[in-house]
Amino acid sequence: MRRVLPPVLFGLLALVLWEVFVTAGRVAPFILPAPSAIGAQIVEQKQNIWDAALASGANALVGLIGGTLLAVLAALAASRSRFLGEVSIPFAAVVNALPIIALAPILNNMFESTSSVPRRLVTGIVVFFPVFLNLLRGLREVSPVHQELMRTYAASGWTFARKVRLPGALPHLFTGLRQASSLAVIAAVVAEYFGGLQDGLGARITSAAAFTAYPRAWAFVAGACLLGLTFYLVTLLLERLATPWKQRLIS
Amino acid sequence: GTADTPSTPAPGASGALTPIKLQLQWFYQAQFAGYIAAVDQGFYKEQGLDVELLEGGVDIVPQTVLATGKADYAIAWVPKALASREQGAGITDVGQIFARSGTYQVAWKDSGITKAADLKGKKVGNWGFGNEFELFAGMTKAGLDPSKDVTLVQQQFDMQALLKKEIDAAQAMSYNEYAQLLEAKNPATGQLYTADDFAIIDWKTEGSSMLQDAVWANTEKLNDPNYQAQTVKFLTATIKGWAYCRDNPEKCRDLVVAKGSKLGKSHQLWQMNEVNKLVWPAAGAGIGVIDEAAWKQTVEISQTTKNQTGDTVLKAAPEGPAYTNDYINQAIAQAKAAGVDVTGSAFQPATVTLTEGGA
Amino acid sequence: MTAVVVSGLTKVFNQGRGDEVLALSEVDLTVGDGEFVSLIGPSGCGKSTLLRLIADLIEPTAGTVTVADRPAAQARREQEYGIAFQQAGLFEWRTVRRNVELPLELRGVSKAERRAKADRMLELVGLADFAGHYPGQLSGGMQQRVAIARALAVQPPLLLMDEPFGALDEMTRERLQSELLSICAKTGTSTVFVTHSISEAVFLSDRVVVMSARPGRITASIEVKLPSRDEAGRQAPVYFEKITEVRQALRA
Amino acid sequence: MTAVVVSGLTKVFNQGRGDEVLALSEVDLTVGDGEFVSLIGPSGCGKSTLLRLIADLIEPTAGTVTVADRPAAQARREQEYGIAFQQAGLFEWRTVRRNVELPLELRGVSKAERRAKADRMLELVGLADFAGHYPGQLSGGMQQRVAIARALAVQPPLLLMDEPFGALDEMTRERLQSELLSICAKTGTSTVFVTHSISEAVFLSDRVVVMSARPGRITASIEVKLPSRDEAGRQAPVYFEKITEVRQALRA
Amino acid sequence: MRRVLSVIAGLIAAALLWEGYKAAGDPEGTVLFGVRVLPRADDLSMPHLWTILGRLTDPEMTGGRPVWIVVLDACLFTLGITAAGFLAGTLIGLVLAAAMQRFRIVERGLLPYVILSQTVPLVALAPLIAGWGGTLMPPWASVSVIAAYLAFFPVAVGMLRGLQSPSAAGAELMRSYAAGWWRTLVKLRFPAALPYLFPALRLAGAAAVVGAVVGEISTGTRGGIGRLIIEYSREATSDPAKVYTAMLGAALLGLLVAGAVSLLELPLMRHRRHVEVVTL
Ligand SMILES: Nc1ncnc2c1ncn2[C@@H]1O[C@H](COP(=O)(O)OP(=O)(O)OP(=O)(O)O)[C@@H](O)[C@H]1O
Ligand SMILES: Nc1ncnc2c1ncn2[C@@H]1O[C@H](COP(=O)(O)OP(=O)(O)OP(=O)(O)O)[C@@H](O)[C@H]1O
Ligand SMILES: [Mg+2]
Ligand SMILES: [Mg+2]
Repeated sequence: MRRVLPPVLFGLLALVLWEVFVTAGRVAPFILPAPSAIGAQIVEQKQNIWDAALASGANALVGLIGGTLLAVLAALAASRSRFLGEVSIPFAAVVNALPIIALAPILNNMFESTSSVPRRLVTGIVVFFPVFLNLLRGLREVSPVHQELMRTYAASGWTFARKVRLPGALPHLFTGLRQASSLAVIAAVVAEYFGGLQDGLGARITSAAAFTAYPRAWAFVAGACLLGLTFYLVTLLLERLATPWKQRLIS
Repeated sequence: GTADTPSTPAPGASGALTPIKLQLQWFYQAQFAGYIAAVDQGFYKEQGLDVELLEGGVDIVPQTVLATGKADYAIAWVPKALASREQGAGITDVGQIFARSGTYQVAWKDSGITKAADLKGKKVGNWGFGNEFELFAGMTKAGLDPSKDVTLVQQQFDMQALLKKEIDAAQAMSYNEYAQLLEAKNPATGQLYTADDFAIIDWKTEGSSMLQDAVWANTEKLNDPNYQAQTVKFLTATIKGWAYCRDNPEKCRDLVVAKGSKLGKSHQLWQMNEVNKLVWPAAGAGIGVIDEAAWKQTVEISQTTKNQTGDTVLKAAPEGPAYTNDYINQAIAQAKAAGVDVTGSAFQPATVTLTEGGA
Repeated sequence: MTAVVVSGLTKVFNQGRGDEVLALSEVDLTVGDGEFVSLIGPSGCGKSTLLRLIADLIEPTAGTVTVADRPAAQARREQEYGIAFQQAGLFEWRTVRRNVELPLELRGVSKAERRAKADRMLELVGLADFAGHYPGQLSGGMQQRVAIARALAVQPPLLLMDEPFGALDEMTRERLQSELLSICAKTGTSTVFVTHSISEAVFLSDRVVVMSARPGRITASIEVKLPSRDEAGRQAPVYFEKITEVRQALRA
Repeated sequence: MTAVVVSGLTKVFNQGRGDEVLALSEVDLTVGDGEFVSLIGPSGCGKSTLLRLIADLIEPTAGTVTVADRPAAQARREQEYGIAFQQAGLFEWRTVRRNVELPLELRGVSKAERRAKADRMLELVGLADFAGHYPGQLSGGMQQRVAIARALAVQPPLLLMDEPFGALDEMTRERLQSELLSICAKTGTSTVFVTHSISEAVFLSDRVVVMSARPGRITASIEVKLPSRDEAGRQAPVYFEKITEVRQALRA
Repeated sequence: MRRVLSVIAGLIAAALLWEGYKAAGDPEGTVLFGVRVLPRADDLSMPHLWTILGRLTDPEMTGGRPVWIVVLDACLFTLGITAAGFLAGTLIGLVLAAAMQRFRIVERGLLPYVILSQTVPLVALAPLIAGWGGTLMPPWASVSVIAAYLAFFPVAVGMLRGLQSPSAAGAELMRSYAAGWWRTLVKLRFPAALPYLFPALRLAGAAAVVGAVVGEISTGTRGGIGRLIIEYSREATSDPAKVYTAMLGAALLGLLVAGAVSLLELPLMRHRRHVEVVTL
């Protein structure tokens, strides 16, 4: 209760201030719509928001899962081979510094703009890096004591990876996933900015904005926020389930 | 607050120029050549106006910029501007510079698509964002249900989807994307594609076209006699600019290129020529007069045609002074008096040869 | 049979580099069957290094190590010994019980048996109530005890322990010392025990091996014969004598 | 004047919650001026808690603490004491020298003086050669010594030390014990010293205070009068007697 | 040195992969179950690397400047915008983190919204912020605002973690020295937070670049690399290599920013080996 109350109060306060600012300041709805107007639009457009959120959510999810799987495989490979690791880390850091979202138009051409593949690909690439870098660090950070211990047990490389490396790297994986989860939603939404299928939240927001229907645009924005939050919270939940030894400490 | 009304100083009263901001719809290109020319040739200055052109962008909505007082006039398509009006933007169409719509639906010649009805069962590209309603109205008129009878696909900024035959028909502006098709090399022949390779559905002939580029003014400010006078002066100079570009397309092309447009020279000349076709010859009294029938058609399509999400452009008929010919008529009279040909009845489009990449 | 035979053992770290360290030089050591030998010496004298060489965790630069009459590497593969390190080195994602079970798991012991053995060991170190906890929930001393339980669980013929009681308070420490002694006595386990507590070394050992630093070598080997290994033993004059003897050997 | 007066001190952690812990219950303790008092007791009996209460780092639940005849909070603000924690707690981004300088810096001591004092202290703990190193480059024992140097640098009237020699090998430990004693003797510093080594407590202290766990309280207070505090003192019969006495008090 | 070599090796590998796929792949891409799983390898979608590099030296338009000068110019322009956004975002992030560290209630109330703020897609905010340009601030500054909006987040979250990272022992030590909040911040918390700050700054740098690129496109700001991407991609129909030159520019920009952040790191972190900490 004490954890939930301050943010809720803060949120309500912000909404009220916003509403007062808009109504008292006679701010035209096409500049900044009032929360009440957005609320009305959310109710009116709930089916559309839901459909669009499903489309964007599916893209984000596919990208997230695909990117994560690839990142896990790549990290496993890089952690086993010294050469791969040395080449891949600075390279990943460099690629990570690129504005990957701007790749969307190129991917649209390389694949086809009529499918969801390019958008999912952008999401996947955006997800790949935080997961890869974090997981790789986790996989390599095996404590020397553990390493020696497994040697005294005459454990094979595979047993070592399964019993020590992977579980030890789980918290790192989730650190990466937490970053990646909301990034995935943003990437999926913003990638729609550059063309492609027109069924997601990003296209809906821009389309509503093109008609100056800002309350409607913000209704879809709220949908995007909720989608991002859902992804984040689900990741947190998964983390709790997958790393019980971390959670018990808090209580 | 939004709609403060700063009192507009009488133009040219003290000999100093009145600063004016004009919000364009998009990046500099020949679509806005008339305004660029009027600035460059000093037509606005003659009227005592110091006009600054504001470039557009993906998220810049010209009519909103106008309504919030950050520009004095704006160029916007009629349906989109009407939608903003419905949301409370106080704006009025004071000059319908483009009398005709330039939107095509382009298909491969060998696809057999020549009219809206042929789109049935096809993959149809469109840009969305409010640019799709002519297409939808055309299809509806031809008895197709846009949400069922065709597969709608969002195009991106280029025409590759059509060239790669991912889609069967693509939306294209006559003055821009269509030219891009003709600037591309056919890998089979090593030559550029020609007009013979493509078939065009022109919404003007299908009867579902809507009004496009118009000059919009701030409704509230129009009550101010000073602003009224300034509007007439602005329109007069604008008319001169467009007349200049009609008579000197190459010169205007150079002006646009000099503004830093990244599109090539031959492309800009093509665009200049095509845009001239949308303006000239002007029917009736002359350039910019709003044609009642075309307006009604635009409003009706805006109210009735639904896109995939079931939204229409407008919920109700526009209220209040959505458009007025008062100022454009005065401007035409003044321009005529200054010896400008305001109808361009003798206008003959040129034939422009495009080069690869529009260079 | 002798549990451990070390002869002519030399270890140089980072050989040929600027930071070359001669950690051990010409060390000879024999640990008889069932014998309890303590290694004591100043920090950095090579105690842990010697233990790791016996465990075949690092390669000697010169000399040989024989464990249970086999080369060290073979003995490691045949898991002839159990080891407890200076740091507990528990796996934080496994519960206390599953940490103790791990070496049994790797030997393919059946689930039920594993569990029974682990519980018995935890009982022994006084942590039966914490079997379901995660290591992060335990204090440093408790973690160390889990590590000891883990080393004992496989009941190895040879025990290698590196300052296992370092993090414990004196009471617990004394209790565990007694437990360790009784286990070793019961099963006839041979033990090599590293410590920096002189009294602990004297109390536990049949023989205290004193080492000196830079280069690490054995400087004295002191036989201890306490009348009994209990409270009485701790107050016997021979106990204090041996303590003084070891202290003097360390000073030399 | 008395260095520390603790009376009726009770500390409850997490009061009113499920995991409430009664760490200290009704503790009375007086440390005279220049007196050296050791606290000893099983793990978790509240030794560190008592020290932190004296240092005014946590608030007592009941009872009062007086340091140098002032309330603990005031004494802390006037920096009447120096403290060394169980963990070294060095700032890894500062060199060894600058770590030792930190408390002087906060007292506004001039740069040159700071440096001179820090160097003297590092000399004392045998780390003069490491003044320019960062803590990450030192072994655990060396870090502990830096923390001791840091606590001594301000030459406080009262020293609070929580197992400062825990990570040291016996040799270094004995050397530092002697150094600590000579400093305290020279400057008349009063000391409260937490340890879990009985022999250390007996060797160093004027008085060994024995604590019991759950709830933490003082069970015995044993005066020690060694003939001398050196090698001879360590072999004096009274030394061994007192060790036995403390051990028995701990068992009680 | 070794790192530079590694990067070069990586680049060569990527180049080989590109050309290799172009040689081996199906120009129409590979379609499995109706989904194109491998990209098209034709010249329109994947121009040869030498075509792209060659395009850099050709003039942009007949009589225009060579493409590489245009791209470089645009990079510098966007670099300025990015830098402004990055600095503003970092500053805001630092202040927020300090406030959240100081007041528990601020942390409780604000942190969820700091996280939520990043799930608001840029597209929604851009029009709002675009409206500020020209009145409240110069137009380029509204792009910097978007960059700052993305950049503040990693800094705020990372720095908060960092400020909270000192052990209780460290905090108690400062308390025993009778040091107040500010002195504890300066002497203890801030230096302890540095290893958390730098990875956060690197993330913030990358985010600022994305913000600047997207912001330029959205607000129609001319002169930068974002604008170039959109203008060149409109020409992709007839001049596919040109888009890639703009992408190279974006890559360069990303590198410049990442390099600048690393430089910042050198003097402050020289005492410790590279400690990597992850934020959020
Ligand atoms: N991996 C290594 N690389 C380089 N030098 C090493 C390595 N391991 C140990 N050394 C060095 O070998 C010497 C002996 O180290 P060792 O760990 O055996 O000491 P120890 O006697 O166990 O000390 P302590 O009582 O502090 O545990 C030391 O000087 C140490 O610095
Ligand atoms: N911050 C805290 N919150 C809750 N309980 C605490 C806290 N600090 C200490 N305790 C509890 O108070 C009791 C006394 O702890 P303290 O650290 O004083 O023990 P100690 O005598 O120093 O033990 P050790 O010898 O292991 O250092 C323990 O039961 C501990 O669990
Ligand atoms: Mg060791
Ligand atoms: Mg303690």
